[in-house]
Amino acid sequence: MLYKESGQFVTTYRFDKRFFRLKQERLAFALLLAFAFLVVPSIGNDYWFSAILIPFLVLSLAGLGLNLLTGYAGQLSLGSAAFMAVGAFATYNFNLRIEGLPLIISLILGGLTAGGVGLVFGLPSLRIKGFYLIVSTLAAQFFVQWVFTNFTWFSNNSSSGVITAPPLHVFGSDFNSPVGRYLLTLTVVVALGLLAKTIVSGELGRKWMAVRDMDTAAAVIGISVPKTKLLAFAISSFYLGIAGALWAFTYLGTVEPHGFDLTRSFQILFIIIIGGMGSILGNFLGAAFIVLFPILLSNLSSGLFAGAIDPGQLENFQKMIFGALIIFFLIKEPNGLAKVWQTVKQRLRVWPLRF
Amino acid sequence: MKFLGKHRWLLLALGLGIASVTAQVQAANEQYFPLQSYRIGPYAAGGSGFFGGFIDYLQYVNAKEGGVNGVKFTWSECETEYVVEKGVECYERLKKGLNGAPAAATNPLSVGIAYATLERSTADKLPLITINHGRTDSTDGSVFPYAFPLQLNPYSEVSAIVNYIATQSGGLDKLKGKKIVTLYHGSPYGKETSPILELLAKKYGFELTLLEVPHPGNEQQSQWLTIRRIKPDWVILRGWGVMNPVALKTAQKTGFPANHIIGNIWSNSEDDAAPAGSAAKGFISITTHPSGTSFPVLQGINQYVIKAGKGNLQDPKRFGNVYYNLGVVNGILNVEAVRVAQAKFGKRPLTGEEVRWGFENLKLDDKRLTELGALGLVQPLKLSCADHEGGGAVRFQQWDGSKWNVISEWVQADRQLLRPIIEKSSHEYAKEKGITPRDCSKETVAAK
Amino acid sequence: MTNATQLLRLDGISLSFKGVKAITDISFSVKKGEICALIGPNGAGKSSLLNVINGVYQADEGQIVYKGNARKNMHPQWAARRGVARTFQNIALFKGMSVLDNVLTGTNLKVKSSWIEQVFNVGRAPADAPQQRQKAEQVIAFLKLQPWRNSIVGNLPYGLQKRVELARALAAEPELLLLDEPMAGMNAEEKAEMSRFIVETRQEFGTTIVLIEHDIGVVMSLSDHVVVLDYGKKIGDGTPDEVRVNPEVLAAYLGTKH
Amino acid sequence: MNFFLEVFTGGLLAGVMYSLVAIGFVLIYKASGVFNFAQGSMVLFAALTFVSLVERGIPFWGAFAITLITMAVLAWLIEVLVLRQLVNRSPITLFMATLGLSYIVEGLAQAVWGAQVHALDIGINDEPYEVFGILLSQFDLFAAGIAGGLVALLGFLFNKTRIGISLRAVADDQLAALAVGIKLQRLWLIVWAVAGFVGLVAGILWGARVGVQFSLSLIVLKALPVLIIGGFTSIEGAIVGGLIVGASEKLAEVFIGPLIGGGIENWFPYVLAMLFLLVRPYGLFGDKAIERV
Repeated sequence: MLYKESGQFVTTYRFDKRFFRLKQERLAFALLLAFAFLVVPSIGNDYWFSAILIPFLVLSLAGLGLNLLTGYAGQLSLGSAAFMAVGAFATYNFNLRIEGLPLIISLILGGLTAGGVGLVFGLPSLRIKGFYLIVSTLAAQFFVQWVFTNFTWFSNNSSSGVITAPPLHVFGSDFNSPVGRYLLTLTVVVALGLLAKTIVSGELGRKWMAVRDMDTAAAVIGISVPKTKLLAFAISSFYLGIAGALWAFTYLGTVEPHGFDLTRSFQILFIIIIGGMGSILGNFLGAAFIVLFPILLSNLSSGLFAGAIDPGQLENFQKMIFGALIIFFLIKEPNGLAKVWQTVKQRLRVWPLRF
Repeated sequence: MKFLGKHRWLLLALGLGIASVTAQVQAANEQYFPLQSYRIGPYAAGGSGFFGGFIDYLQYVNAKEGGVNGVKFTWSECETEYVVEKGVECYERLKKGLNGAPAAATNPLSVGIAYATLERSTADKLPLITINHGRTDSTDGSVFPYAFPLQLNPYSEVSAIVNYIATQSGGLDKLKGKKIVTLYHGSPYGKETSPILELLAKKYGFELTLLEVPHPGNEQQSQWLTIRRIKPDWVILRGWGVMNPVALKTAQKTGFPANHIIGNIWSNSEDDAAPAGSAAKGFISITTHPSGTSFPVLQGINQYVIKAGKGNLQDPKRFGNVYYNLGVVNGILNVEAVRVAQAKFGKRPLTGEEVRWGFENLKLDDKRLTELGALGLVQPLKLSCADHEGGGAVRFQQWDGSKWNVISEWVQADRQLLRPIIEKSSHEYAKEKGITPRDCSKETVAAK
Repeated sequence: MTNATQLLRLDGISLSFKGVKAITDISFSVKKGEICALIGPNGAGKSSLLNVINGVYQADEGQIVYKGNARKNMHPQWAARRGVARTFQNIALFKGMSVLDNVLTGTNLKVKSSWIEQVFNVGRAPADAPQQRQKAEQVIAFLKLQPWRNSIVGNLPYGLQKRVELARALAAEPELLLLDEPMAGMNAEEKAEMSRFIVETRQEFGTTIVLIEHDIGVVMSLSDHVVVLDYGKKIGDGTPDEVRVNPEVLAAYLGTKH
Repeated sequence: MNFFLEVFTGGLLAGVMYSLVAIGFVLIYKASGVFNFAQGSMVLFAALTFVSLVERGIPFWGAFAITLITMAVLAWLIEVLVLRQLVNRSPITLFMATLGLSYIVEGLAQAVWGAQVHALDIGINDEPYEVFGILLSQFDLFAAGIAGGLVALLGFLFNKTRIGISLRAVADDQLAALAVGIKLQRLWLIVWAVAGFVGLVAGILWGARVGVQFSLSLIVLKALPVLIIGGFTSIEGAIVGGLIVGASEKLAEVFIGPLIGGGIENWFPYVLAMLFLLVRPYGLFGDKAIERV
């Protein structure tokens, strides 16, 4: 009986509101954090930090941002990358143009700017419903990219339009090494992840889900649907903005507007479809999948069937497998990997008993 | 595994993946090239040609000479799909070498990937070769010790084009009053040369109009109607991918003659012209690597590699085309750099740092190019600590409806004019990043 | 003719969809604390009328007087803020949420703190949460929903969903409760239970109730006041006994042409 | 003024090309209620298959027929493997499924035919052609003619034949259509196959216009605002929407573009569509749905 629920009753409201209701879960989460903060830095290498862990964390955060909007508040968006771009370029400019502004403050300001832009492009959602809304988010996608390409002021008139990360110093510590960048990213992601968990399990989260499940009924019980939707856009874009800034600063170290194109928006949408809509954990599972799957596949082909598959063909197959997985999940498991994980836990609970 | 039920497949996949990262084999006397190649996606045509040519040249050197001084070349590919983060992953995965063979240099053939791996390359002491592209100011090797925009940077590119237009018009002084339109791809790459063009326009007195085509460039009606109204003498096409054939088709539609359109370095392949069909006939473009199979080195590759059935190209018809030959040129430059470095450091597999020395002391004159069988294919080149570009010359070619024909000798860019602009930019970069430029006068020179 | 005991009055309400009249010139009033039933054959316009009352539909003509305020058009949120709650014919629950969360959303108007206060648990938030929670638990206990507190409502059987929807409405502590066929699809036992909940609701909270119901037996035993609609027109209005003998009503129900 | 007219007519003709793609969406939307994002990849797939067959020496009509059969088989697979599994799911879910579908179709097209760029010559020499001093493109006129013919054909198919009547019944009310004995799955298959046919025609014309290559699938992004403006359910709407988008984006690029930096064609149609939506949330020709509660 690894996973036992009995004997742990919910007695008070405070208890109910905690992140994890079971002692095992709290313990597991604490162990996971300890592992990520203390053990990983000493056992990881450059490749793991730069090519796997950092992108995994940043994409999880981006997925989280979109999930708040789409998974919780039910507003489909194809413009996630645009808000990431706003976050990245805004952070860059705050950092560049305000002398002595601490990096973390630039980051938060960048996120807030993205949130503001998200709010503006969320305005049509007050009148447009369902997937007609993708027009507004696609407008954001193309417009934002155009602005950053066309107005070179945003990239400090660099001839190539590429922005590069400033040295990463936070509270006097140097975070420029791969480990440092990993720890910085991890801290931001964990903090924002816990914040998101609080939001969705509270009143605002309930309002989002109410609007998602049935907006007419939500209005009838007195929820302000416009305000709820706009908050979803703003907060989601804030998260995406921070993710964009991390993408540019701690992951790649450089970014051009094209790096936040429609493909990126799709990628983030896929994270939440595969990971699970309306789940915080799902974003991490989905991002892990999207980062690891191509690497596994290419390792598989070069390791097991060395040379049997042309690398180009492999990528085609990968694309097809991705597409097929999206459809598979939509058909068989609309709640994504998060649900799969729950099922596994459910079985752990009764294991080794048969049922 | 009972409790996993229907999700067993997940574990299985995971297990297979882990098992595939197999143990390393004992090192051989080999020099390794990590290849961040791209063979699918929107730019696949360029990637498969370039990396095909590069690989075939390495095979050729291995087969003909047994490598360089007995050190054979080895390589492995990692598909980037031209996507930056995939390129970074590939870089991080491959930079350590293969089975003990050290990596010599990376050649991503992608501006985005080059930018994203620039600082990593410097930190890892691994040369980053961006032949004909990359960051213009990385020409200044004192600030960018590990980046090499070999042969031609974007600034030289436009300067050479303007010089060519001048010779067609009868001299630089005849440029005055000419109308030139530059049609550029709506991306940082497309806009990069705009300030230089404006500078040249002011200097020589020609009328310049800059027109942007939004990515990807499927629709250019409005731009070409505007061109039709301006009636320029020349149109410089700074295109990318599908934008090129569409430009040529739309030019035909609006009655602008193709033989007054000059394509830049990313508008110069068969894949840029051929899809436009008859509309491309007469189209002129620059090249640093003329197409064709008559060069002795190409004949050699044909004999040792292609005929042996080891050619990398899926479609043998593409042998000798523009991208393939760029790959061959890139192969020649990389291998020669290794050769130069071996002369100094010994006949063994070299580290990235040692190969960099080779690049900085690379000197290809007509004599050496003749020995390599690459006279006319590769421009004479001399690199140094301060100058990581080296050449700055292009030849012009014209599309006859089915292939490119070279129509000029090497035309030089005005590199003296550009150097101060480049240094200004590189010094700004150095300041922003806190880099102290190297003192190039103190670098050791090749012992010849 | 406003009087103190009158909570709601409809004056000459008309509504049409794409030119087809759904409701024609309907007026009636509801007294504070009464249970008023809207009856009539299918398509008589009952649900539409309910939708007009709390602003889900906008009437073409007429006005609604609620608590002395006359309005041409209601707005759902305006109505909710002034104590109107309702259930729907086809159940409009938030299917992806648990019973508890559904009921908690019903209390949303009682929350004073902003979302930022809630997230950081500062300001007014620490006081709000237990209060909200207490109300929800009270309603859940009242409607005997404890066993399903944490179940996702989409997975519950129909009859229970109807009860959860009532719970969500009650959690708002409404003054006027609109129930659209609260007993549709229920067996006799469930109907009896639901009737009891409705009656107890009025007893306990003094809520005024307007409901739509097809089961005439239930209507007659439950309500103080019956309004009969047919083809979008009002054909009867009075106590159950009065309506029972109204010839026009009888004709409509027996299917006689009129 | 001449220049204005030139840009305007050029834009209208380009708009017809957008409409051509948009019609495929309308067909599928009417039958299955799906906004089929994969339509762009299907256009790519059709064009790539067609051009590859022609390059292998198969005559035009032979290649056309083979491609058409391939598209029908593809349509059948999509129907059986995807749509049938997703009956009664929300439009957003269906949309995301077609997004996944577009990845599969694109991957498949490139896995089978490679990633090279192909030229496609359908024998029209696109020399400029002037009428009253206004430039017209022969190719675009030809394409407009084909589009007109296609619309007439579809009009006949959907107004005069049994299939068309069934289709309208399905679009109105799926359950009722089932009740009167319409074989929904067969109908879906037919409509998807017809959409494949439209995709093939669009693919050939677009392929001849810009070359057959990967970015052909991106024209879906041009078709989307067309649909929003015209409404998802109307072929006439798709035509009018295409004309509006084509003409307005060209005029905007030429006359507004220079003032704000140019290259605005990518986002302009979306902003335009957004404004349309704010005024008419269901498009010019779309049906306004009443929300039943």
